[in-house]
Amino acid sequence: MGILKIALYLILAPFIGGFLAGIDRKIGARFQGRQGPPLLQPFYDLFKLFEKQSLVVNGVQDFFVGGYFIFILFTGCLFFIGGDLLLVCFALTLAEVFLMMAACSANSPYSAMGSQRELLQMMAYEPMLLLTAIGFYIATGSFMVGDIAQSSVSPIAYLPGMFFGFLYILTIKFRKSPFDISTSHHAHQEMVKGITTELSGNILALVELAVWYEDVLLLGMVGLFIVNMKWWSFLIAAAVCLLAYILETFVDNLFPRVKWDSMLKSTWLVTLVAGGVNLLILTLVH
Amino acid sequence: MAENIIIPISPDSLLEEVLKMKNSECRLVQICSTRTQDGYELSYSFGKDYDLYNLRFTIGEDAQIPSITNIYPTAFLYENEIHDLFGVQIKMISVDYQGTLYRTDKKTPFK
Amino acid sequence: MGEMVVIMEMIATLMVFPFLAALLIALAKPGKLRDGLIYCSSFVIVATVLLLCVSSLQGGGTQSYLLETQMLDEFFMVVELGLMGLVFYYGIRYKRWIVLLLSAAGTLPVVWMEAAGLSAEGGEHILVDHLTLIMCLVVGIVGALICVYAVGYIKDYHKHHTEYKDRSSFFLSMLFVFMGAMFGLIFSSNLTWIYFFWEITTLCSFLLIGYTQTEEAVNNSFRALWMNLLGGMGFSFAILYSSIALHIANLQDLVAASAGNGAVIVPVTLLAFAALTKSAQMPFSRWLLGAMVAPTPTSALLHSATMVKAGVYLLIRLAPSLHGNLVGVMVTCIGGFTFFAASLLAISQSDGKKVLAYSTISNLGLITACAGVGLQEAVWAATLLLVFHAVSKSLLFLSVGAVENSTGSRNIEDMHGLIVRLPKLAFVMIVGICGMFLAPFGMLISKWAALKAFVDSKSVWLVVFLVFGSASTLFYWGKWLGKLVAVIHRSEQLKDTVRKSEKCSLYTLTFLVIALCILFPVFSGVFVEPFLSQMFNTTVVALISGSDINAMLLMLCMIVILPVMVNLLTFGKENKMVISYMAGVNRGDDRTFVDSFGQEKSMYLANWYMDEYFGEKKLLKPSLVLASAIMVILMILAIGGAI
Amino acid sequence: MSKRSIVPFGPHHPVLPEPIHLDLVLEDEKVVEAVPSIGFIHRGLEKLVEKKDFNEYVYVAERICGICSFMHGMGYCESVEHVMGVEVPPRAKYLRTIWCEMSRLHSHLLWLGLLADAFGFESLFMQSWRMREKILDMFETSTGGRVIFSVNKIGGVMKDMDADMLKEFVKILNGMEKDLRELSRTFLENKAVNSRLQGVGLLTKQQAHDLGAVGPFMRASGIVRDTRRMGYAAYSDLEFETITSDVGDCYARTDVRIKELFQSIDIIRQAVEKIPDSEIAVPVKGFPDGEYFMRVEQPRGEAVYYVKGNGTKFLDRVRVRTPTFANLPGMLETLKGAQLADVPILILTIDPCISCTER
Amino acid sequence: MKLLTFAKTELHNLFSKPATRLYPQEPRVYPERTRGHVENDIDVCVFCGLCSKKCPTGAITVDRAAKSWSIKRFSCIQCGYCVASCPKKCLCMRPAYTQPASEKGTETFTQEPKDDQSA
Amino acid sequence: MNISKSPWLLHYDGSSCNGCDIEVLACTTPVYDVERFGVVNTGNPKHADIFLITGGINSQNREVVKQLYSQMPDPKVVVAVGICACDGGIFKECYNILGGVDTVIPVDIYVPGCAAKPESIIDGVVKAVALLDKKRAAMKAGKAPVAQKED
Ligand code: SF4
Ligand code: SF4
Ligand code: SF4
Ligand code: SF4
Ligand code: SF4
Ligand code: SF4
Ligand code: SF4
Ligand code: SF4
Repeated sequence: MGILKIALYLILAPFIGGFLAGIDRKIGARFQGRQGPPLLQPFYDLFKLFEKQSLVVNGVQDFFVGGYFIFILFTGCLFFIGGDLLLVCFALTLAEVFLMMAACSANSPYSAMGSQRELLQMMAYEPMLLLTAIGFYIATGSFMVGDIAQSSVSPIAYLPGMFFGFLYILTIKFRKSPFDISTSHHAHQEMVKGITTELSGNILALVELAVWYEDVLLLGMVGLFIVNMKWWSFLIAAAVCLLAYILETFVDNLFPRVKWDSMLKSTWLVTLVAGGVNLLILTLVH
Repeated sequence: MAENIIIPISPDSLLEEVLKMKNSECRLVQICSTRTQDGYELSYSFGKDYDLYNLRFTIGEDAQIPSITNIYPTAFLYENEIHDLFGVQIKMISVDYQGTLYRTDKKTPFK
Repeated sequence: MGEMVVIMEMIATLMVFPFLAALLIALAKPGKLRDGLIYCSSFVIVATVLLLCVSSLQGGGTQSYLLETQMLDEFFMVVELGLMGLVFYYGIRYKRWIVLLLSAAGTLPVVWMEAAGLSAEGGEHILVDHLTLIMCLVVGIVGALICVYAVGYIKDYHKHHTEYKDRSSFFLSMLFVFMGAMFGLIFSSNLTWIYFFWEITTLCSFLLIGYTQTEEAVNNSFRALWMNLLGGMGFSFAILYSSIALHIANLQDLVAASAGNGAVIVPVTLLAFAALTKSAQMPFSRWLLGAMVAPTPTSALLHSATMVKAGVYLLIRLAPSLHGNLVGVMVTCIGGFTFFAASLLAISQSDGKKVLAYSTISNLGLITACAGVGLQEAVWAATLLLVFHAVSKSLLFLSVGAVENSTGSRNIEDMHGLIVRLPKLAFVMIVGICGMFLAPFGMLISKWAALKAFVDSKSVWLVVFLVFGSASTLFYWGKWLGKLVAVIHRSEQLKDTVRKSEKCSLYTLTFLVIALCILFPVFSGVFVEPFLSQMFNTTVVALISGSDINAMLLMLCMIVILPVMVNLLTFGKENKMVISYMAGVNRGDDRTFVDSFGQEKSMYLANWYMDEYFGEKKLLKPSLVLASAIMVILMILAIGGAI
Repeated sequence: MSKRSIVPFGPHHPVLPEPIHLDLVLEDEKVVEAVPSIGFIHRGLEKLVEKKDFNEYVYVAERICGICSFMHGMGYCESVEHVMGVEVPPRAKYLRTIWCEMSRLHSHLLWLGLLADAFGFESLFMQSWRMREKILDMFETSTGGRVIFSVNKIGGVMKDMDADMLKEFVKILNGMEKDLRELSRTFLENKAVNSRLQGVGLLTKQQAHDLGAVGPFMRASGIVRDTRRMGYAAYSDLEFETITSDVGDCYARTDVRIKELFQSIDIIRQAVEKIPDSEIAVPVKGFPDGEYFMRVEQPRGEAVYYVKGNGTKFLDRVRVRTPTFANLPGMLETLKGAQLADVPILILTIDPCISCTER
Repeated sequence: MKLLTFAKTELHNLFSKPATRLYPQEPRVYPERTRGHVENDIDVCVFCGLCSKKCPTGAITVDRAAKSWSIKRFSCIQCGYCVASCPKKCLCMRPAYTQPASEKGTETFTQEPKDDQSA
Repeated sequence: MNISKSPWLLHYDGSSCNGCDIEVLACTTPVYDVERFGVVNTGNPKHADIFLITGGINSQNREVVKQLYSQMPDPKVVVAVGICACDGGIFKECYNILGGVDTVIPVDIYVPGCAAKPESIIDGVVKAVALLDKKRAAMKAGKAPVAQKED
């Protein structure tokens, strides 16, 4: 069963992730009054990148990016076979640190500055991520994703604040405006391409692919708020995930990019208010 | 219609005249050099409201003139430009690019 | 019975041998002989510790010894007065009157009590249980490795710092005194004995911090002295109260009595206070930072394996009596807050040792908070944290010291590209840093356990402190890591001046960090869980389930085989090397660009420090004030409530 | 060791529409020092007067810059006309005015878009540029070019706009005014946008004066001056206020430019109303002899054209002092202490045009 | 707190037709004044060379002997000065622009010899 | 899969007058929307397939253009947009203009016009895209520059 789930995740996630990215670009374009690229554009991009020559500035970049890729996959697998949610968070951090190190190792101005901002982003969203895991634990009595998904009531009933907070940090994780400060899908950014500035060809393709895996994992967490032991709750969860994704696209087109200090302050504030209060109430009633 | 006045001065009194402009609250509008037969004709333009006062003098090819960046710090770009493109020798520019503002292949193309 | 005697002999060896070694080292001339002496002594200590563990475990865990100690007690009294005399000597010489007062206020009452025969009788003086063994391992192995390292280090140190007087024999002997005191402290069960060793560590740290005798060093050493003496004073009052009012003479009895007797809160509060000062919790954190002026082995010894660990060790011992009362609240509050504030403060530091110092304070805060919660899971986390921290942190201190001796700077900014310049040291340092905050390494496991424990004990504020604090931890370690791995083209490998002895301890510690990560379930099963089941009289279930452990082992394996996998992933396609992007004006060597004057200019990449938000100027004062307020208010409430 | 980074910013950088280079010294993200370098676009076109006669040079002048193309052409023509004492027919003056204001519209919309882009608001950028296309269509219809127009000549203009065309344009502009209101709300009222603009890049009135700033950059700091008031083209016949603000930050600069957009639409309406019937050009005889300093208000501020003729068909000297050149010192001033994330915005708030600055 | 000022425009855009001109699927019709390329009604041309002299970029070469008029399309800046200066008014500006290419070619118009025509 | 379905752009403004420069930017905006062809304006040479240059080459940006070109991964094409980029345009007689882009790097497609019209730029990009596939095929066949170390 576990093997099957892992296989399903490994095979399906890139398709779902790429497809979602396509939706994002199409709808994003329409929000801007443009025709936009074909729906399958992200896949074209990915294949293109795999076909291209890879330029590197040193011999260790691909090693770190490889680490990032593999640990994202690992994290995703861990989540979808129902592993421990806290470990999922920690493994995710490990993966991100690999990416950050890839950027630092390049010793190039924009990539290095991007990595500092990336770290800052991690610092901003990490508390909410952990609080979410804790919220699930208190609401359902288990850290195991498998158990949480089998709870009698959807965890969101207990965790509305956490859900909001999670959506908030999702904007950072999806690298959407207003929080796309370390690297951006949009062309013009003072960081050039930030952490991915020095990556190219199939190394960059790996990053893109990993991002899709990660997106699916994160949406999985969104879904975890919704699911319960009833089979149909999974359908609702899928719908909510899609909505959440489109909401992020909408937000992406609705805000300017903010500065790092606003990001840190607002995210920690939301974490404290939405996550903290939710936690407090939860511990009081449970 | 606003006035557009050319005030001939001698090169030696440049700083003095510029100081007068500064004291009468003029802003620096531009500095322009024109190549003449045996030297340069320089115009320092100052503006007050819509009036334009142009201090005008000519110097020989090898003459040196003082920088006015002590009085008008923003003159540094104009002075470097004139130095780079015309080869006018200006002493003591606050930010002196030493001929690297435009980095043209052909040195002082207007000379 | 015979076995008991053997164990007792080993304990005696550990308590006495370091002092003897110290004496010999102090008398020896710098040279091969002295070095050999140190290596041998370290070896003896490690061997004894290991033997002790094995035989003690075979003997079934807890044993206690020495019921009659009249002679020894008197000897201790004399030494204690001697220590006070030493403090007086330095206090008068440097005109620091406050230390005279504090020292007298701490020592005299205890001496008076002993002399007047008011001290409570009974109870064993020496106790060995699993926690003692754990501490033994930490102090013995890590301490000995630090001593071995110090031999080489101090030579280079004096080569670089000719301005300081070479008192290396004194320095090295002090390290052994310190170890001896620590052994004494952890084996003792009698409060007066603990206090005695407690004061020795205070004085030793004072002498070590002041080693260079610069003005800064002297100032900092006195700061450390008065703060610790203040704690010592608290300790001595605790002894006084428990002996005279409660007739309890040893620690175990005190903890055991806390369940039934409200008044026990008073000595517990005072002891907790003493522990907080010793483990440099806010508002007493500043002594630890000041201690960074000392040569690196001092910092390593004081901050990873010994001195500060004495404080948290005491708290762990006290843990059951902290659960669910105001003292516990005080300890958790201070600990949690320190964890958070110190990790924020660490962000703004660029001096490698200062970052380590703040991170030490911060991690001790976490251990403190865990101990304060007083629940079994929390104590489990605290104990493991203590071990992991000791190993990883000493590794980091030693590697920073080695880097400093090789490059002349311990500033993190100067470690840019260390992976090219000093690959071996950089690797060691990377392992150490990963050990501090990344899965699947040690510290993270214990943080994880701490988190679970906090949630289970419904300590919402602790959870909040922990999640925010660990996020900041991520930032400052992450950026350090980034500095190390930068690959600068055409930079040359520096001459590796690290000596064999230093390398020996560095590699051993590196090995230990990784081994602990793999073996921690075993370690937990053999040492921690028996200790907990005894302390809480329950059977202990592992906090981290088997599947999680497997997942983590898998992660470790993946990191190891990563290079192979990466090769597969890039399909063996050859990459092309190009210069890095510098807005189109890279001069071609990745380190310079064409500047505004058409000249070559060196690019420089600094990490972020965000002084405006996290600088000491901004954060330190408010944090100290807040921590003081929490401490004073809660102490008054706790003691007032009990009396 | 220092906690300061030293990095190059530009000449190639995605946020820079044009190449300019800064040596940045940063503390975290804070700019401690910024030393500019120009010359990546320097062509040396002032010296082309030695090779192109004064009529032909109109085409060069237009290509000093592709944004203010019209105004460069006009500024050059008017200065030569002054030297030669040519009186331009009134209809040509009005036509010039209308094209001038259309230039301002397209330039300010372009700027708004780039500004939005600089603070990472892509859809706002798209929206601004989408509106700008309407102006470009108007240009294409009336001059045959979208950005380079070739309608100026010494003595007048080359193409006329008939009444129908003008009416049509006014209709388009009226419609645009509505969209513009909606657009300006996001620039001026949105809190998140405000947080990127307000208090950023402060320049006091005194500083603006001392640093010789011009245009909206200067007016946003409270100095009341608009070169159009000097009454070249048909401006002396038309009514308009000088728009200023006292705050002197990026927000004020945005505010001033947005108000100028509405003002431009209004000026065009007035001009269409009043445009007289006449020739659109007069024949020009002889060669320029003499000199003149001509000033015009470009979207970015006052530009100065200096023309000196010697009685032959080749001029002695043409010099252009562009608004960006005058605003560079002000920009460097605002950069000090700014955040790296603000650097693009600060570079943009002077609405830099490097092409004409370096010529 | 006004944070959503752009939402209206955004949603309006989503639900209305995009502003995009579907070029090249749908060819563009240019206004008549559009300056695309210069064309020579070669039969009228007298090869006086005036256009070539006036052209600011030297895009035009006139060979009176060979009766050919050629233009380097990748040098022409569509300024229209040649059109304005041609005494025979045989030059005109057409909206269609020169297609991008991988070579910078020259286009030559040659007048058929008049006597051939009569023959 | 065709490499041409995802052409990512790098735009650098040489010594242009801005005219062509803003027209290139205009191509990405709603009315022209080159993203229809999968075009992304990356702003980073290392991600780019097509190098769009406007304006001519002068003595200062010569090295910049060369460097950016060298930092693009193969296969890559260069598109010179505008007469200035094609041959120096009206400025070719200026003392500081060396000529068109082809004076420093090989140009694959020339897009004429002063300024080049967006439609023309789109045509140019479409032509360039076709070249990408060809170059990729050549690369696969081994004719292309094999991995080489530049140091
Ligand atoms: S300011 Fe800009 S838009 Fe105006 S002419 Fe100069 S380059 Fe063009
Ligand atoms: S500032 Fe200069 S280049 Fe820019 S638009 Fe104005 S005249 Fe043109
Ligand atoms: S000016 Fe007219 S007639 Fe003369 S060569 Fe040119 S096209 Fe022919
Ligand atoms: S038409 Fe005029 S210019 Fe041309 S050849 Fe005849 S006379 Fe000469
Ligand atoms: S349109 Fe201008 S550039 Fe083109 S051929 Fe005619 S004169 Fe020359
Ligand atoms: S090529 Fe151009 S510049 Fe040269 S003579 Fe002909 S028209 Fe004049
Ligand atoms: S090929 Fe087409 S665009 Fe070119 S000159 Fe002929 S008709 Fe005009
Ligand atoms: S081709 Fe024309 S519009 Fe384009 S940059 Fe050159 S002069 Fe400007």
